[in-house]
Amino acid sequence: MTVHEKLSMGQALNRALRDAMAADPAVVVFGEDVGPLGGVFRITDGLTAEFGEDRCFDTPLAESGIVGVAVGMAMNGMRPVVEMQFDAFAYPAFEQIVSHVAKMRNRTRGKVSLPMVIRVPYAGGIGGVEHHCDSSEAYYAHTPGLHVVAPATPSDAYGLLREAIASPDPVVFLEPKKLYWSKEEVELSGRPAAGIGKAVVRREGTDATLIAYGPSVPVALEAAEVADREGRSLQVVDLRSIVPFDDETVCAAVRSTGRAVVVAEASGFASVSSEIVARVTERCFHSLAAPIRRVTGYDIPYPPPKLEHLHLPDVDRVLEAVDDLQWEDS
Amino acid sequence: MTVHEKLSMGQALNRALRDAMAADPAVVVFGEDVGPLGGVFRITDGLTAEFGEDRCFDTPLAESGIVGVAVGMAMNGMRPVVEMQFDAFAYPAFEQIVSHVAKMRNRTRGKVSLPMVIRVPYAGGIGGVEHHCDSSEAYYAHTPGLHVVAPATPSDAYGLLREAIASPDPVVFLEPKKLYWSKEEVELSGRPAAGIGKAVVRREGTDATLIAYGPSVPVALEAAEVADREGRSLQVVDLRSIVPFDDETVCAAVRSTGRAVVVAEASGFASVSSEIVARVTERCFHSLAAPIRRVTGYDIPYPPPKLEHLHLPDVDRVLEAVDDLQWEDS
Amino acid sequence: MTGDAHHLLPSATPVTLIGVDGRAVRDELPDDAALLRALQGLITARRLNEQAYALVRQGRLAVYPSSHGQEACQVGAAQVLGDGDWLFPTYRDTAAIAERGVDPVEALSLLKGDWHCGYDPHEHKVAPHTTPLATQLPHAVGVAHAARLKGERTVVMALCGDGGTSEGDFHEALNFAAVLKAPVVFFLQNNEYAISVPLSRQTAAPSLAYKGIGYGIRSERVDGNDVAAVLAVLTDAVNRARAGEGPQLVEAHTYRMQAHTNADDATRYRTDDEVAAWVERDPIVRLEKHLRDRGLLTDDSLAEMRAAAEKTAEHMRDGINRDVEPDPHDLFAYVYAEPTTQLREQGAQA
Amino acid sequence: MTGDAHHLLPSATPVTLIGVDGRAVRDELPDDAALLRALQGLITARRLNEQAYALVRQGRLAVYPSSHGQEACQVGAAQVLGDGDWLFPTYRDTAAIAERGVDPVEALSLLKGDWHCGYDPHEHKVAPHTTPLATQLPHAVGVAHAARLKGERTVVMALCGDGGTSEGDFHEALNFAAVLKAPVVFFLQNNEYAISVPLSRQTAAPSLAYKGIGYGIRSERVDGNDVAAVLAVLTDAVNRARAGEGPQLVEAHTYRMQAHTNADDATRYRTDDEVAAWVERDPIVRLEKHLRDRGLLTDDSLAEMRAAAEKTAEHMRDGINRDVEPDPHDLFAYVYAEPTTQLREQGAQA
Ligand SMILES: Cc1ncc(C[n+]2csc(CCOP(=O)(O)OP(=O)(O)O)c2C)c(N)n1
Ligand SMILES: Cc1ncc(C[n+]2csc(CCOP(=O)(O)OP(=O)(O)O)c2C)c(N)n1
Ligand SMILES: [Mg+2]
Ligand SMILES: [Mg+2]
Repeated sequence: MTVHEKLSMGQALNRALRDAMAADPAVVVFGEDVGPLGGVFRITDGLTAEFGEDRCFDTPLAESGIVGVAVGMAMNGMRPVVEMQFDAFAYPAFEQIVSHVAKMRNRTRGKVSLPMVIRVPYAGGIGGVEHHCDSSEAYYAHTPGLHVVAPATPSDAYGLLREAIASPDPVVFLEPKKLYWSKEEVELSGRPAAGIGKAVVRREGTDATLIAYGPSVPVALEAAEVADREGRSLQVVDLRSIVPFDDETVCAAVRSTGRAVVVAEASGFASVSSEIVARVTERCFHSLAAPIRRVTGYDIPYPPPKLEHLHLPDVDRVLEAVDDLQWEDS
Repeated sequence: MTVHEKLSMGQALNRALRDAMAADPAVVVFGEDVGPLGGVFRITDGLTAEFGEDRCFDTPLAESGIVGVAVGMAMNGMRPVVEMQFDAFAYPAFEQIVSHVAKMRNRTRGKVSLPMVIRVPYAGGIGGVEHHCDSSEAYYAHTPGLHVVAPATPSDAYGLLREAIASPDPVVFLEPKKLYWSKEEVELSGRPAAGIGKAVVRREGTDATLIAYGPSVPVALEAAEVADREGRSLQVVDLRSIVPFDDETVCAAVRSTGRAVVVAEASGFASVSSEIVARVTERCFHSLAAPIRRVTGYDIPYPPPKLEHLHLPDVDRVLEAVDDLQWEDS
Repeated sequence: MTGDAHHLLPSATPVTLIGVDGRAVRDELPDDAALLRALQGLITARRLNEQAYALVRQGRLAVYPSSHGQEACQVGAAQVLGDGDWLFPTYRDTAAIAERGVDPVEALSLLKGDWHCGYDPHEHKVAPHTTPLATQLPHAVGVAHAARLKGERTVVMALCGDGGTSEGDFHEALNFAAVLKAPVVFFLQNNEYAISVPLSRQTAAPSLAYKGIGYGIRSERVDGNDVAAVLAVLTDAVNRARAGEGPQLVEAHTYRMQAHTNADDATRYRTDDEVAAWVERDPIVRLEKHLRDRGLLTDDSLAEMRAAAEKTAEHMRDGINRDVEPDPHDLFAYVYAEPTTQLREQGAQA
Repeated sequence: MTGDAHHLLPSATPVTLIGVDGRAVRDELPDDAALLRALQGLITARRLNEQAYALVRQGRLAVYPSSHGQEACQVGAAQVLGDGDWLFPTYRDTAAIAERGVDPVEALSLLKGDWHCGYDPHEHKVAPHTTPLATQLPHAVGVAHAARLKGERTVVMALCGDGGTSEGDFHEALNFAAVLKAPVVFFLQNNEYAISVPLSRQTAAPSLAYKGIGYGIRSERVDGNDVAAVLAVLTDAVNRARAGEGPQLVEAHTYRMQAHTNADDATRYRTDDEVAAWVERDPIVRLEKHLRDRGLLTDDSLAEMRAAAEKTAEHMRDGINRDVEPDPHDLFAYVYAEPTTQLREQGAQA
């Protein structure tokens, strides 16, 4: 039986946690302030009340400890879902993530798997102060052994989180915090179609392809909307999953238009957007009429709130990059 | 007065530390086992004996503490040079590096600068066990506010380290540990020509350009040597400095040949090599006869010693990639 | 080696000098001038907290983590320091930063959104207020150790919350300080909460001050709402650190009277009754009563103090309400000493 | 709350049951069978250390961090555990891993270079030996907490060196364990060195066991070269943990008799005299003497024990000298449960 409900992304994530906890007693949720408070973004709201303190609990304030304890629990039959309160506050857990979470299965030739999810409210656009707006996906995406996903819609948030929790592999689950309040009809029951590893074409278009993920998808869609009014047809691909990367969908899209712009909030240097440009160019070089452009955050620390609008990719910057794709008619 | 001496890279680094400490009493060296032992690679050999315990000292075993204390010392007039014992043992310091070392100057609009160097013996090729062979440059290169350099020769090791210590900005100094024992005549006195930010053409060539840095430079040079015997003329560019990146030298080189292969030990996904492909393609698209190829470590955790040869870029893999550059005559 | 270990342990109960009723509990009070200076500090700090809170409601500050109720710690931490000493504050310590001499308008730059740190840390020897918990503590040790190497008699006051003590950096900093004998006073404001998480879920220790002995650090506990006791205990700690006895740990037992920040909803995790019980322990009421009882405070002198505090509030309103458009070029100018070619290119586009 | 804090502190001196001269110092010795089993363990562990060392010299192992001199800790840590319990070892604890039942050849896979972890951690409930210091401790807490949630009576023995105690993860793990009341025994082998760094530069604490009280963890110190004492103290700790008293901390005072690994040169940082002073405290000599004095050990039974140990050594030689070419496909097969498309492509190239 399938239920539809209009939910914000935050609510969809909350529902995904609830449904996963109800379906499997091995699923436990913990982190800072995830208990009675329900998390600073309320993503874990009501879970302690519904499932009890053993299933959803507050921990001491120590991210390496949180991730390290999750590793141990996953080794012993549980499916921990831990919350890092904000992107930059996952950095204390970096050693645990890179040296253990990512490597335990490989280290033990598959004998020890770590079915765990590290949820990270990430990226900017909410006027947050320092350390609360980092786009940290490159650090994880560069680390073999992790799955890295970033939903752009409430439906994907629900579906991908259910899938991440069910996965035998550790998943870094990046939640674009500026989209927590975006709403949509969400299909809630039954196991959703596989999303991890699958990109999706969000909008058809013929002139150029915008490649985006997480917080940049709405920007890309809006740019396509504006471009449409200006007579240019832009296709929009939403990666959903950074690792594994869906070369097939992305390359097919780019080949169909011959031009592409990558849109991502993170600083561009040595980033996921670099990878997209590199791998698509490697694979589609002779289909490209112009080099792929990147619209990304600058190579600077995340700016203070009053300046973040300058840093974040916006419709204008995307359209300028599109204009730059060496159109014959210009 | 200029002195030349034949030194290994390890000795050149040791000399750079000694000369810098002699020249400036603000330079202090600390870390794990850097005192009486002289570091596990002996890079700090003799410094405690020569300069005393205040200038070169062993710390408790805690990398975040080491880097954090260095931040404070740099805030208070010193020029700390800290050693992370191996690449993967810098991860506990990740939060300090990303959230403070990289951001303090920007945070304070230039009021607080952090002239400090984080030395990291890095990368593989020495038959080391897990956690001792990581190519971690992407994590640092992606983080705005850090300079990231990797010498490939004893002379550059000396020159770049002197420059890094003299720099007003924090430098992550990556020492390719497999090259510690490589020898060369080194120019030891006078301040060496600026290397941070400057790539260098190590070998002239006309058919294609190999772009490499750190441990991959000798591999690229050897590949060029072999190719030469097979009638193909390969140019080799040594980046030396990953951040800042020398677009000018690299692009001029690639434009001169029209073809390029990037060689790097790190896993390829979302890496420095991705960035090189992306930025060179963006800038030199119409000079390229073929897409730029990458020869990198696979997207896997660093292998056990007996298998590392499969993972590391070698001459064969480089030459195969060169063969792949869509030559008209094939 | 371990025979004299117990001197590192704190008192079994927190040191109190002036009781809730305003009466001196012990004899060793700070002198009158110090107490009057402390009262002025408390009144100004409270006013600063209230003003900042009002500015949040008016939308002029994005967020404010208030030290309302913790003013005795804020004032004490700043007032025991000499000019050459350093203060390392957290995001909650704006009042301490201001008491140290930093313009509160500059100190609030972070929360106004203009720039990350609005003041020059070297000017008043106040580090930028730090958000990633406990990460400022190793910096404090580094500043102290550098001072020692340079032969300077600097003491560093490093602030940290109860929640912050759980982070690895807390541990590493205390250990480095002890091994290096760095002149740092680690001052823990145990306000019973880390956002919603109560102390009982943060630690199972008898109290946070019992952490010191594990590093060989002498530790003490103090009633954090008794500014006289805070001054006395911190002064002793600063003196010991300055005298070369190595780092010191002080835990103040206090309470966060308001929500974590205005964005927080404290009703989700604590009762009004719990909060009410702390009202009577208010640090200002207590000291006022004490000084009045001893005839050291009159309505007039109190009015003067309040007027001085009001000046600070007015200055805050003026400064925070003035819109200074931040300069976009600042985004690219300070990443490095010299902008890279790439940053110059990017700055030209932006 | 703090009245009874002192019961968390360790004894002022390490617990010893059998003195250096082989004589019982106290009455509460483990029973005879336990002591004989311990002696067999010690002899096998020593032989394992010697054999591994020889294999390094012969170039069959890349490196070996020996527990020579620390065998009482190795054996004690393994022998006090029940079948359902877990052991979390470091790179130095191969002897403990073997005593727990793991094939030493599989345990040495890491050091031979065949694969990172050569054994199935679930089979004997032994985690992979961990290199990044102290990072195994939060894992141990997680395993223990999961067991508790599942209603299992598992105890987890988590090993750590003196150097490892300085890492943030040590702190976070102990704190989590205490707050969660996780049944973990943190067993510190204080062997006086972290590579070249002596304990005095690692900590200024009266001793490492004094770290427990800061987490509310009951702590004890033991002579780490007295296997009887190690068994007794660890058994008590395991029993308390199993009974629901929460985590326990035990510090063993011992000594690393050899260099950090064969790659290290210990003459750079310590004197032969210092090492020599520890020879007489050898754990095997002491127990042998004790058992002989009590008539529990004869030349014959000792010979039998040595023969059993020699079997282990032989098995090690056979196993380590056999070259199993690692399978290149393994590089790509275990990164994820299902290799990604990209890994399949890469694996096809390699
Ligand atoms: C490393 C890190 N993790 C998480 C956070 C998010 N956070 C901000 S304040 C806070 C609670 C801190 O509690 P405490 O140390 O007691 O200080 P208080 O707010 O009570 O002054 C948390 C979890 C952070 N700032 N840094
Ligand atoms: C995080 C981390 N930093 C550094 C190292 C390098 N290293 C390996 S062993 C060692 C010393 C450890 O000393 P201790 O904990 O006392 O254990 P022991 O070797 O004496 O058994 C160091 C520094 C490491 N393995 N992990
Ligand atoms: Mg608090
Ligand atoms: Mg040791």
